Amino acid sequence: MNPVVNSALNTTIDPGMAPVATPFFFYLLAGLAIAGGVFVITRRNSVHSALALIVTLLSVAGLYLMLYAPFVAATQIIVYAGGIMVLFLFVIMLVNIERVSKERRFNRIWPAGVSAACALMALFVFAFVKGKALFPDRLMTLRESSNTQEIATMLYGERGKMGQYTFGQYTFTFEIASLLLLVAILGAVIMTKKKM
Amino acid sequence: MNAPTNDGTQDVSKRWLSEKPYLDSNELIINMGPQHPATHGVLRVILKLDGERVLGTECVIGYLHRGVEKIAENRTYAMFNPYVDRMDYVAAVSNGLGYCEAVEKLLNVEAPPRAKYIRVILTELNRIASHQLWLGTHALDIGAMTPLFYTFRDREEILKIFERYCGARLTTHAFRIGGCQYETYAGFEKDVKKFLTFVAPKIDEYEALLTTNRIWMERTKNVGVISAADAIALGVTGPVLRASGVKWDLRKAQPYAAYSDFDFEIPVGTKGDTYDRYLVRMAEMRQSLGIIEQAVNVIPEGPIMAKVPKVIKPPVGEIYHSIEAPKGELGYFIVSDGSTQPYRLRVRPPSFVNLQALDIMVRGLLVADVVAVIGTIDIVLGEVDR
Amino acid sequence: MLNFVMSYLGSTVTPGQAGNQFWALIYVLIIFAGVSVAVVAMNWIERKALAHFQIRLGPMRVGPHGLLQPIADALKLMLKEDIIPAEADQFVFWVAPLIGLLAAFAVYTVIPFGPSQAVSDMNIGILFMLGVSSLGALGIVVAGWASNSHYPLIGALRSTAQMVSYEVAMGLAVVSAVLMTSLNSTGTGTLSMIGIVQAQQQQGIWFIFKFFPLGLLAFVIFAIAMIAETNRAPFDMAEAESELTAGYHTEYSGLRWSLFMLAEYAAMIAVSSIAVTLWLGGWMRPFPNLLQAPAWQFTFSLFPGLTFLGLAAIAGFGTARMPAHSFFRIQRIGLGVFASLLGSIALLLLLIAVAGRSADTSIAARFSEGIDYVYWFVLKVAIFMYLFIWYRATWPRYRFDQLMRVGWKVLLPISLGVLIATAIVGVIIS
Amino acid sequence: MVPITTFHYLVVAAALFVLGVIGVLTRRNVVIVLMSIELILNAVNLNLVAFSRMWGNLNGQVFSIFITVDAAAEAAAGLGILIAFFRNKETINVDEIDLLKW
Repeated sequence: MNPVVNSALNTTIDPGMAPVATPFFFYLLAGLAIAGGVFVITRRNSVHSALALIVTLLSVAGLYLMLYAPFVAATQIIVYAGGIMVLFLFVIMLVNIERVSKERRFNRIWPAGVSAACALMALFVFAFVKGKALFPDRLMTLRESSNTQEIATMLYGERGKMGQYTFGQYTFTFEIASLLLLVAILGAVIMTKKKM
Repeated sequence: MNAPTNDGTQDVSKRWLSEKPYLDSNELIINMGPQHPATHGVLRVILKLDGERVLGTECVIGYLHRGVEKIAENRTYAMFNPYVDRMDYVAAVSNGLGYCEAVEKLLNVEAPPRAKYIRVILTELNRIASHQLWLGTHALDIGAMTPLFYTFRDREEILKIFERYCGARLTTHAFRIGGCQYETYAGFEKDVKKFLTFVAPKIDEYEALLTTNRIWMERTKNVGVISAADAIALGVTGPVLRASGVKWDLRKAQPYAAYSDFDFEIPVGTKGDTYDRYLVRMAEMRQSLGIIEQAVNVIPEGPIMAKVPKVIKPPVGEIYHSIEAPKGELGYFIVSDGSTQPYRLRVRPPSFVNLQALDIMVRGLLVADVVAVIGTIDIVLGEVDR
Repeated sequence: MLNFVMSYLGSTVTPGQAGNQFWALIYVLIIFAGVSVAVVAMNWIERKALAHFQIRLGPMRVGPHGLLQPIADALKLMLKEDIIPAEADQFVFWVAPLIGLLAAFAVYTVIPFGPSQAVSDMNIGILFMLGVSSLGALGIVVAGWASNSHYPLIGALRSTAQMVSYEVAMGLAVVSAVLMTSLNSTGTGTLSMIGIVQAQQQQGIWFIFKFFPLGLLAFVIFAIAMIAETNRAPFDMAEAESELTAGYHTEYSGLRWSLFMLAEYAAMIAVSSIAVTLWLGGWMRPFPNLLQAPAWQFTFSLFPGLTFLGLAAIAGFGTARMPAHSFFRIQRIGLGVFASLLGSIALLLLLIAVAGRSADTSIAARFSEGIDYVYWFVLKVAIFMYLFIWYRATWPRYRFDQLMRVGWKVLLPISLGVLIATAIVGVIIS
Repeated sequence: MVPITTFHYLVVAAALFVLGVIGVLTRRNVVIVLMSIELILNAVNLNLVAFSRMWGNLNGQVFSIFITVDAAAEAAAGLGILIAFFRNKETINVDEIDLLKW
């Protein structure tokens, strides 16, 4: 399904008072997300890293709002921050053994891990530098407007499009996703059940 | 899955071993310590838990032991009378009745009919007061705050009558060996009648609040079940026994004081769970009202004190006399060696015996139910520890 | 700058939508001040009403009829020593109440007190509300963990499990209400809260009465889940005194503990205002479509003034009944001042209502219309608050496994059934 | 300040992705490893939404929701295994989990 370029995108929209995705907010949220990510990896106490992950999730949700994806942002808050993180905190508390926090955090071969990650980073940089030419310039700059509602409809057509997509074209994927969830629930229950 | 179906008496040594929990989950031994809002006094219950389920309990008592029985051995019979009120301080009047009747039996003296009627009226009033206090605290343990205030407001009326009659509200010391100490004050019958009309609708209020309350039923139905066989095996008496279906009430089985003159039924439960005990006690309150009503109209005239020598020296011998206290069968076993002081005085308190049933009732329940079951057995630690 | 401020005055759109940060900030301040006052009032009303349920008087000593009791409590909590348990997580211990507060107060940015009286009208209003209320569970888990002692941890795990399981039933009930909004001509429903109330106005029926049994059923499910969500009344397993001391906030004391209480009350108000918006037609006065005649319009606009007049009369009667003894002199003055304050508010409201009626386009008309919206909304929320207290007085407490059983085996299937039934009926009718 | 372009979002997503990979490779605590995987999936989501915004259609956003669903399922299953394992072996260190059947 080739991506149809939305012709309306090219018309300049009067930016109105203060566009939503001001650079200041973007850098703030991006910085929070990355800082949270770093804390998740480095913290000794797993509850601290869980809280850092929550900070990352909420700031990424903020980024989604800047990308005019309110539905995804709300799902992220509900499913990720509200659901999965509660699950993580539950398990951290149930598996609360003091010994873990005393032990070494990083395994002995951590230099190998870090070097692999650096190689990956180099790959990304290479891809970005080389690939920059592929994207037409006009697509890269994102039109901004103060009224999220107005630009969202401009971008994705009138309201309710989200529903048509999820249940229209992607019905099959939707069924598989529900099947996946069912399997996950069954697996989790069977593994954690104490007495049969 | 509640109480395990054991055959009659239980061999204590095998009790802990038989409970091999699946997959060595770390059992938790926690103390429901002496200072716990729901243990009605200083009772320590050691709970053996598997997660939330109770595997077994061990009651540690004695925090309130004052050695009342030893003190009795160097007190004269009349001097010991006030001690008796301090045992089950919630139902002090029936303690006094039990003790005085036991000594009268020893002296084979008969209290005059007027004294008997006054004794019956005061004991039944005390039964209602004791049940009201039980209902208030029991409901509070399960979470319902309001019944506590309703029951205490109505209990206040009874305590007023006691105060006018014998000067004390709780530890009344109202009876003497051989009869009653005080003649009934001028408006006694009027007060009691006024109380009867006052409290009857109030009991309906308690019932309205709790009996058909879905959450109350959910918290009490099939909780702390004890079968009739277990109850008899453990010697449990009183409302706990009657709720398991055994129709045994000393006021009917071995009538004492003037109970044979009145007709009243014995409320009996079927399943022996907390809800049945609740129903039995509520019905008992209504029966007590009936008894008082019959008694208050026909109090016979005449003396209130039998001819009893100034210094009581009962003949050598021993007797056992028991009455139906609000919690169960309260018995006095007195051995007299002819002197003015009893050689040995043994009290059979109902709460102490009923407490044994806690372990059977609570096996397999959750921690929240332990609180409800302690409430439903209605124990008073003063009586358990003596 | 000035025209930036004035330009918004005429518009009939929420400040968030109009992109006017200045007025959005003012709306936020007004709403948060209002909620704090409501929490203080709720504290007093809860203690007094609970007391009168239990045939006692409640606080009478601090101020006339205990009116200054909440302030005294707040002061006491501020002065109390703020104990942090030994080797507890300092940072996590400090963050936990804040997460709880964030979750409780963030919902208010979405709640519509009137067509244009809301901080911002997100087009994912309800979804945002569900998301933020699920954050509340995080605050409690972390609080239980940070207190570093056995019982608060169990209390925290229990209340979180309870909140998470009732959130599912709550979500489904909300979905069935949102489904009803899509039965208008265009066929596309809306998630925005203002849109939902306008849909109710358009369809001329509160959603609680729509497709008769279904709307009511969904409402009842939401009402039950709402109580469990805020750990109140029959579901207050966390603070079951008889077993686990005081649940997750045992180790907290002083101001930190009062933050939890503030969060709990704010969550109660938030959740009941969502119920009002979804099922009881938010800011709409009763029978907006039937009784259109200006005479009716006027009578309904008098209601706010009359209620305050009633309150003033009660307070006045209270002062009159106060015994003449010199000890009561200060209390009598205090109550008199309070009564006169209420009376003046009542007069002001009546004046605005009358002025509003005469000149239609004048500021007074818009102002009195605004007051009506907020009044009816707050009245409905107040009724819910009273229900919370009523439940606390009468119901005993559910045991934890019964509580989970009701959540999963009773509420969830019924809410699923209601959702499917609403969909089917909706398809058949439209 | 140069206006925000999709490129900025890609860089942020890449950074999160790398952090996740470091977390997975170096940390010994299984819970942290699972969290790093969540980080990686989040980075992927951010990329998808950024491109969906750039191309102006909803495919990216819809797909990111499916990824969130998958992340939830993965977290549930992963933590299930963790608890089952912890109950037997009393340890949650990645190095010591080297048996296929315990």
